[in-house]
Amino acid sequence: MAKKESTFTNMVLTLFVVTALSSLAAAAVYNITKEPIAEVQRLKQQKAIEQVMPGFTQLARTSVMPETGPDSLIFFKGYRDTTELGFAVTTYTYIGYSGYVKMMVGFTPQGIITNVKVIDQKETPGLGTKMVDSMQLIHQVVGKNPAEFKISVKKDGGQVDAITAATISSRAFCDAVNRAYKSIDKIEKQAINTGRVE
Amino acid sequence: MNQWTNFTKGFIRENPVFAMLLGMCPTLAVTSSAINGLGMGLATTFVLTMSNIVISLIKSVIPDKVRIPTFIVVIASFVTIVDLVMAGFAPGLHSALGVFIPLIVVNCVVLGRAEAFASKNNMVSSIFDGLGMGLGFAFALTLLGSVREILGNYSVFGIKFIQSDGVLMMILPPGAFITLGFLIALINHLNMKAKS
Amino acid sequence: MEYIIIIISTVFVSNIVLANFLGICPFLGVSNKVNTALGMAAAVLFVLTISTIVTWMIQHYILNKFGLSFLQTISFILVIAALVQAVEIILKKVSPPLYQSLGVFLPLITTNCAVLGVALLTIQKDYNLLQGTFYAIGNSLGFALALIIFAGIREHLEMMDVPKGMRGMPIALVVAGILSMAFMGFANLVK
Amino acid sequence: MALLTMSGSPHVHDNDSVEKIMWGVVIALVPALFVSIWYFGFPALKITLVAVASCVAIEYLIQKFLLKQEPTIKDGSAALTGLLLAFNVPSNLPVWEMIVGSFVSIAVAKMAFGGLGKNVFNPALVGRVFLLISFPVDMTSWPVPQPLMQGGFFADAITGPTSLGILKEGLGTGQTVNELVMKMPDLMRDFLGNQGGSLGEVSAFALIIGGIYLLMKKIITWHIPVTYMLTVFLFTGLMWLINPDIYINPVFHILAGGLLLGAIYMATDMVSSPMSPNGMMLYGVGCGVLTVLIRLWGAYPEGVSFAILIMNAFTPLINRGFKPKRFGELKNQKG
Amino acid sequence: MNNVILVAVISLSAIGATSAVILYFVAQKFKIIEDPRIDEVEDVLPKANCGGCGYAGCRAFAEGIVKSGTLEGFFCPVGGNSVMSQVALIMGLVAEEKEPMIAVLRCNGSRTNAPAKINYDGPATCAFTHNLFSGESGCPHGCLGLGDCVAACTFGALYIDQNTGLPAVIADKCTACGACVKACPRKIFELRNRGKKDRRIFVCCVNEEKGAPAKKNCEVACIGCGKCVKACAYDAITMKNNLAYIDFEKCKLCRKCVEECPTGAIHELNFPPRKVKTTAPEETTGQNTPTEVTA
Amino acid sequence: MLKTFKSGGVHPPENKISADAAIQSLPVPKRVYIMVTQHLGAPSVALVKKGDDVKTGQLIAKSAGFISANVHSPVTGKVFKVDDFIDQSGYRKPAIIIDAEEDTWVDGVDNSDEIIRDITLTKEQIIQRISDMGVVGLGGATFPTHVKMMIPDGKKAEFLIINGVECEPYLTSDHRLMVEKPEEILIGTTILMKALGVSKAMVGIENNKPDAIEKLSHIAKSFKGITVHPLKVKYPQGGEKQLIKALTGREVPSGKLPIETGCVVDNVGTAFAVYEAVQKNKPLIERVVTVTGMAAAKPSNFMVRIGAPVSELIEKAGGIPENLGKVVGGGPMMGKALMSLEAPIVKGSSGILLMPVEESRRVVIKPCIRCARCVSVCPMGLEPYLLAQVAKNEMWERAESERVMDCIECGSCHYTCPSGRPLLDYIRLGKNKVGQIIRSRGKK
Ligand SMILES: Cc1cc2nc3c(=O)[nH]c(=O)nc-3n(C[C@H](O)[C@H](O)[C@H](O)COP(=O)(O)O)c2cc1C
Ligand SMILES: Cc1cc2nc3c(=O)[nH]c(=O)nc-3n(C[C@H](O)[C@H](O)[C@H](O)COP(=O)(O)O)c2cc1C
Ligand SMILES: Cc1cc2nc3c(=O)[nH]c(=O)nc-3n(C[C@H](O)[C@H](O)[C@H](O)COP(=O)(O)O)c2cc1C
Ligand SMILES: Cc1cc2nc3c(=O)[nH]c(=O)nc-3n(C[C@H](O)[C@H](O)[C@H](O)CO)c2cc1C
Ligand code: SF4
Ligand code: SF4
Ligand code: SF4
Ligand code: SF4
Ligand code: FES
Repeated sequence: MAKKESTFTNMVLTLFVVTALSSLAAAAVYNITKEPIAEVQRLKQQKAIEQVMPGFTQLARTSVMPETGPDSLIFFKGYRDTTELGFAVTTYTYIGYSGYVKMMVGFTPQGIITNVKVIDQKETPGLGTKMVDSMQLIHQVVGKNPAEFKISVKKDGGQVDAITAATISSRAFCDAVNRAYKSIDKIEKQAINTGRVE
Repeated sequence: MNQWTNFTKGFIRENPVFAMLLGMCPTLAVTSSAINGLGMGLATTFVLTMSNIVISLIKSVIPDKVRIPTFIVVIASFVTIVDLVMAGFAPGLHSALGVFIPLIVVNCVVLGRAEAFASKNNMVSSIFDGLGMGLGFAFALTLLGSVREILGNYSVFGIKFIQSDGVLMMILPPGAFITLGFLIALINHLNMKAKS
Repeated sequence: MEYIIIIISTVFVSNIVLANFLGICPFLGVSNKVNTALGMAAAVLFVLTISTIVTWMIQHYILNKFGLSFLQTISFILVIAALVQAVEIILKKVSPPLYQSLGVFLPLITTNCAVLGVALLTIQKDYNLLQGTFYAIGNSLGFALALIIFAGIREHLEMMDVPKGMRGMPIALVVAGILSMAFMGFANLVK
Repeated sequence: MALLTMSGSPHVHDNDSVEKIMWGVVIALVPALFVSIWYFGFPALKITLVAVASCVAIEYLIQKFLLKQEPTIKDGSAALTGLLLAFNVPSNLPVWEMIVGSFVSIAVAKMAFGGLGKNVFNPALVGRVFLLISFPVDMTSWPVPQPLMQGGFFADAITGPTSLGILKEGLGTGQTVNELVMKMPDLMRDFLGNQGGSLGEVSAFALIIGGIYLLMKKIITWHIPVTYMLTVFLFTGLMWLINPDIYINPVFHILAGGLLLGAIYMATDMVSSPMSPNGMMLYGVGCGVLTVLIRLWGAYPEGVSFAILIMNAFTPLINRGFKPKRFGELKNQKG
Repeated sequence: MNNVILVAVISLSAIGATSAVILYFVAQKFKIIEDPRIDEVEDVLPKANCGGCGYAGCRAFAEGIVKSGTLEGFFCPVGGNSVMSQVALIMGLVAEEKEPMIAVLRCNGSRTNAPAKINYDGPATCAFTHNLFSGESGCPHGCLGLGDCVAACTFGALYIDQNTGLPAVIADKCTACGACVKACPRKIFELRNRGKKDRRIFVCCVNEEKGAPAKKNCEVACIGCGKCVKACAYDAITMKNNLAYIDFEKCKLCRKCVEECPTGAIHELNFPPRKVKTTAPEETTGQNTPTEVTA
Repeated sequence: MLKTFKSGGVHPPENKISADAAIQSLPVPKRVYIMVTQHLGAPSVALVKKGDDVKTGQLIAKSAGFISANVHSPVTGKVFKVDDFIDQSGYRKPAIIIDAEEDTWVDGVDNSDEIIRDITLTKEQIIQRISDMGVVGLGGATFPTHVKMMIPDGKKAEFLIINGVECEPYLTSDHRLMVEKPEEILIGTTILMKALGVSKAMVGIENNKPDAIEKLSHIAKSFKGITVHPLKVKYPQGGEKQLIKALTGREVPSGKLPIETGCVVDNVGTAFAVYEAVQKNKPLIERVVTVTGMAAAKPSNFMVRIGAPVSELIEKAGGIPENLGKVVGGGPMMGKALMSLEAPIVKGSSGILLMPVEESRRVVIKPCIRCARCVSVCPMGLEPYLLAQVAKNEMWERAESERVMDCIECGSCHYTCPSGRPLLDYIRLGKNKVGQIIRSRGKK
């Protein structure tokens, strides 16, 4: 291959032009995809809310700092027309097998769990991931009110049967649900932000 | 060299994974299932082909001292584009491939082909080379992903054929290494047999 | 303590090569001899740490400021490539012996996804500069550990007559697999 | 007269052989096997036979049809690997999983490297860790021992946790050691073998008898087992002194789990351990430290297998760095 | 124009330009000059890294040539003349032409010609056996047949013939790298001219013992009788230490000596069969071993 | 606790089956074959030619060089030929072949049995006499003894060590000599002490020769400065480095000579030869050779003239047995298998071992199981498995850095290897190549 001489001007110029072009292209694509990406994000959330709190037509959101844990939880209060359906809460835990697990939990206004959806987790495929794809844990808590049904694994004195060989993930699951439940009280005290999403 | 060989050589003889052992990180990391392997392979094929085109076009005006930075910027641009497009239009795959999408940039296959082929050949050859290498890469990844998925989860492309947990180790990191090791051994063995 | 945990976690628990699958090409490629492995490990330590610092700055002082996160990949890799090349040129002149033992690996490092990977993960994990630096050092040490153990084993295997089909890369991959399996024992040692 | 023979010196040979060494270890393991059958009944015998037979068969098939070598199964190393692998699993492991384990041990960890003497990692342990991670449920459902008299030979096993499992689990939920010790078999039972656990690891007494036999037959040297156990003892002892509420006493750590089996029979596997006395001692210490790290702070209740495998990986480096004391290499003499 | 695009282009090209500027100054300040011809020469070499040239691999050979500036004493036996002329072109020099060579085994002590007198029981290496004793046949110069040469040949040009127990050369594969010559502890292999039409004549023996002891161990040994020396019209044959040697530079391939040799120690290769009368010595001496085959 | 060396060593079955066979003098052979090189060092130069008449004890080949030795005729007769002759390894080497007619000694040799205790010669005269009489070490290495007596400048000898260990299985020549000629040996020792200028000598004998220990200890009481030390039975106690370690606790540094520790080691046979040379003016033309082995009909110890064919000795020890599988010159651990029974006895021959067929083949080689036994038995603290592997892979630099040259070729590693690996064969190969490399480096 013939090597092109490297002079100051051609080096600077080349890189300048190439980077300019490349950023131009990237930025253009970014502009095009910005909307769809945002849409995707929104839809994802929407879908999750829909799953744990089906049938809503209007949402109000607020964020609440839980008693334990570093990040705030986001509460979506759902209405069908004007009836209050309950809450969809994005909650999390850091005690998963690989740390962070993000979930969406739905509650009736009375605090009964309507459904749970795991949004983000890095648990071991085949073990910890069962909390997503086998309904084993979710079935146990749906329809229960954490005030009466102690949400923690049996080994820890609770009422939940852990997934075999994935106690750690199960424990994390319970932790996240509890975090959401415990924060419901707080939201009641807090004036709900009615910035409507939908 | 005719275009057909430029295209086909990437499948077995110069397969980036089996023969040249390039781009091992995505190979091992994303092949816990067949579909992931295929997705990664196709994304890489796109980047590889596009960057091969651009590099073969601009090769003669690039000064030697900034050759690598320039090439890599070109590659990175396409990767960024793939990343953005995937996030927008194929979110499921996007989250499955995770950090490995930006890492297509440094996938040794891509820069390797840019350096070794596109910077020395014309555009048409480079397209075929890129396509061939990319599809060869995708083929290897899909194969590896299938084997691991079959053994590790008793399913292919997500379709479960035995209703129970698989041999878990196969979809964990060690399974990736070991499966690839034996696949390469098998290919070596076949090659040796073919020769004699 | 926080820094010690970062180091332990990167070296043992989620080792960059054996658990995170980054930098596999040089891991497999330059691990024939213990001495070469040492050289490579040193080169990675150097480049990885510096580039993590530089890219961290770019992220925080340029990209975040102007809302340009989508340029992350392009700008990071550009900076890394330029940096590696500059280091190579300087080393060749300033210390030829060091270049001989270390410089030959530098071009390999540009295309080593460990460097870009760690830079990206540092941002993803939202580390501050000091944490990021430790994270980079830890990962380099993890890389070094895996590489040197591996080179030791391969040097040893060199003298054994491994079956023909398995010789070279296949057996190296099997060793890497078993090694990675053994490192799973460190699971959850620290969070 | 036939032709005379020509060869280099020496012209005589010790009558020891690989066979004698391997079968010697098998003999040393027989007491532990009897104890297992006593407590776990027929399943223990079945799993042992399956493991031994499948290891031997797989080695034979690979040598015969893949490597096209003269099969060397008579040397007993495959049988020994099978025996040790069986000793490392619960006695109620499904048979097909046992065969998968044997396959990994022999095909992946041994024959892929070229067979006897060439493997880097301990085959039985590779097989065991593979099983542990692949089939975590089956590999951690330990049958509760029922002496033959009470349980009957074919009794179905009831499963329960091991002492180490109880400990790890309990500490994780904030219980103290004292509370947990109540739930465990006492140390004397550990010593005799009346505890839940892998097939071969339950009786410290039988394992120590075998170990003494191996030492007497000069099949193993003291370096690895002693440094290994001593390190575990001292390290856990130190932690126990610091806080007996969350760290259990060192005697428990020695007797519980697979430490004795590992230290006497598996860390000493000559193929995968260092060759010089100093190297062996470093290796023993390394195994000890890693075992304790994993037991006390890791995710797994037991760390012996992982510790030994990791030290196997260091063996080539240890061999490089630790040479025997050379004759004529004196400290005070320079140059 | 969109704001993001503008900012993006400005920032990234600023980064790009800065990198270029830095790279430029670094390159200027730390410039070193390496003769580009080293790379060029290395490029044309076969890269077998066999060391046949006497250097530690092809790169070292290239460096050596470029440093010395001449081609004297440099020859790549694998690449041969074609490669050397390319190198010469790069260097602006003319390469010296060499006639093509081939490895020749100068021993015919096969199992039948030199039967075993003792059974060797030990590792199959010629180097060790050579130090231990004179060899199974008792011939202290002859081939031990344990194949150090075969192991040394990186081109797969040698194999041990199971009938004779001697190594045999596959003519097509031999590149005359000389590795076998170096590997043999008894210096039995020699690199000789390939000869016209691949025809070669050579003394197939390296035994320097006197006739009687030599003959005692091997029927086809050179007994140093000197008949061939007399027969040769071109002074190509010399006698040293009871051993005849044919200088291939001088030999005219007339085949006179072959007929003279009473033990059949002189071999001819690739000649057309001769008239009936002269085949007699070959038959009687049991010289029935082809030492070369063509793959 | 008996003294011994510290690390390594093995204990092969001793099989000293000829221990009770008194030394018999063999009749002078009909024809002798005298190798011109019977010692370590430069070959000596033949002084006779075909047809010359020679007398017993006459100088027939002269030392040529600093490290070299004289060779004398063991018989009286006519030189048949000066020509190459087959040696024990089957190679042909220069030799003087003499047809024996009778046995007339040259003048000045005291051939009586009388023991002469008074040492009249000075230090220099002793060394000269030892040199003239062609005395070389009879312990195996055949290093010219007079050279050993010349201590290099700057070094000082403190001890003379007499090696009566005879750690090789089967061999009994030193043992018999100690039992039958104890006083001569001790006089020889005293002569050597004088030549070296040392006041202390230690005789080391393994504990499996109680009669020799008792005899020598008893007589040693009347010799000044000589002590006798029983040693634990452990091979290779007789290796000089090991013996020095056992007796003095000192270690000869790697690559250095024993004099570094102030010790000089000589074999008992050498001491006896020195006695004969100095006190009786008798050159080294005969030695004690044990003919033994499981295939030997009559295990015996013979006083033999140098140059007698091995076959003749075997004949005298009951003839060539039916099931003979291997003949070894020396002991089973260090001896060399003989290529031909025609080869003659040389100064270094201590024994002829006849092994039956079933003992003669080696065990089947198996893969190294890395059991480290070879490491633990190596008296030099080497790693034989590694050296062998490295040599097999032709990694000569590594072989050198792993100290292949320190190997004393004792064979303990091969003896003990459960896989029957021919470790020493490969190590020898390594030593050979590395030796060549070191020498060529020296030349540059
Ligand atoms: C590679 C590997 C990955 C694991 N992943 C998980 C996981 O994702 N979730 C989990 O709860 N346990 C996981 N475990 C198992 C834990 O270490 C632990 O054994 C288990 O949680 C204990 O649960 P059990 O008491 O139900 O057996 C994993 C183990 C290994 C070896
Ligand atoms: C080249 C060479 C030089 C020697 N020089 C001396 C010497 O100067 N002084 C000495 O006492 N021994 C010398 N020796 C003798 C050795 O120390 C040793 O006694 C001899 O090689 C026989 O030992 P062995 O039978 O244990 O092999 C020398 C040996 C060799 C090979
Ligand atoms: C392994 C080994 C064993 C030896 N065994 C004996 C022995 O048993 N008796 C002996 O006299 N010399 C033995 N030697 C030779 C001695 O090392 C040493 O060379 C000899 O005693 C020096 O005396 P010399 O020069 O008089 O022969 C042995 C040497 C080696 C290397
Ligand atoms: C003392 C001793 C311990 C052994 N331990 C093991 C072991 O833990 N696992 C195993 O697979 N083989 C073991 N073996 C058998 C043998 O070394 C093993 O099959 C080789 O690793 C195969 O190359 C042992 C052998 C001996 C002599
Ligand atoms: S036969 Fe000899 S000269 Fe010919 S290629 Fe092989 S080693 Fe080289
Ligand atoms: S030619 Fe030389 S190297 Fe080859 S087998 Fe014969 S003796 Fe050995
Ligand atoms: S290596 Fe040498 S010194 Fe060591 S035991 Fe073997 S032969 Fe003896
Ligand atoms: S004694 Fe034999 S099997 Fe044991 S380590 Fe040494 S060479 Fe290997
Ligand atoms: S793809 Fe990761 S280093 Fe090559």
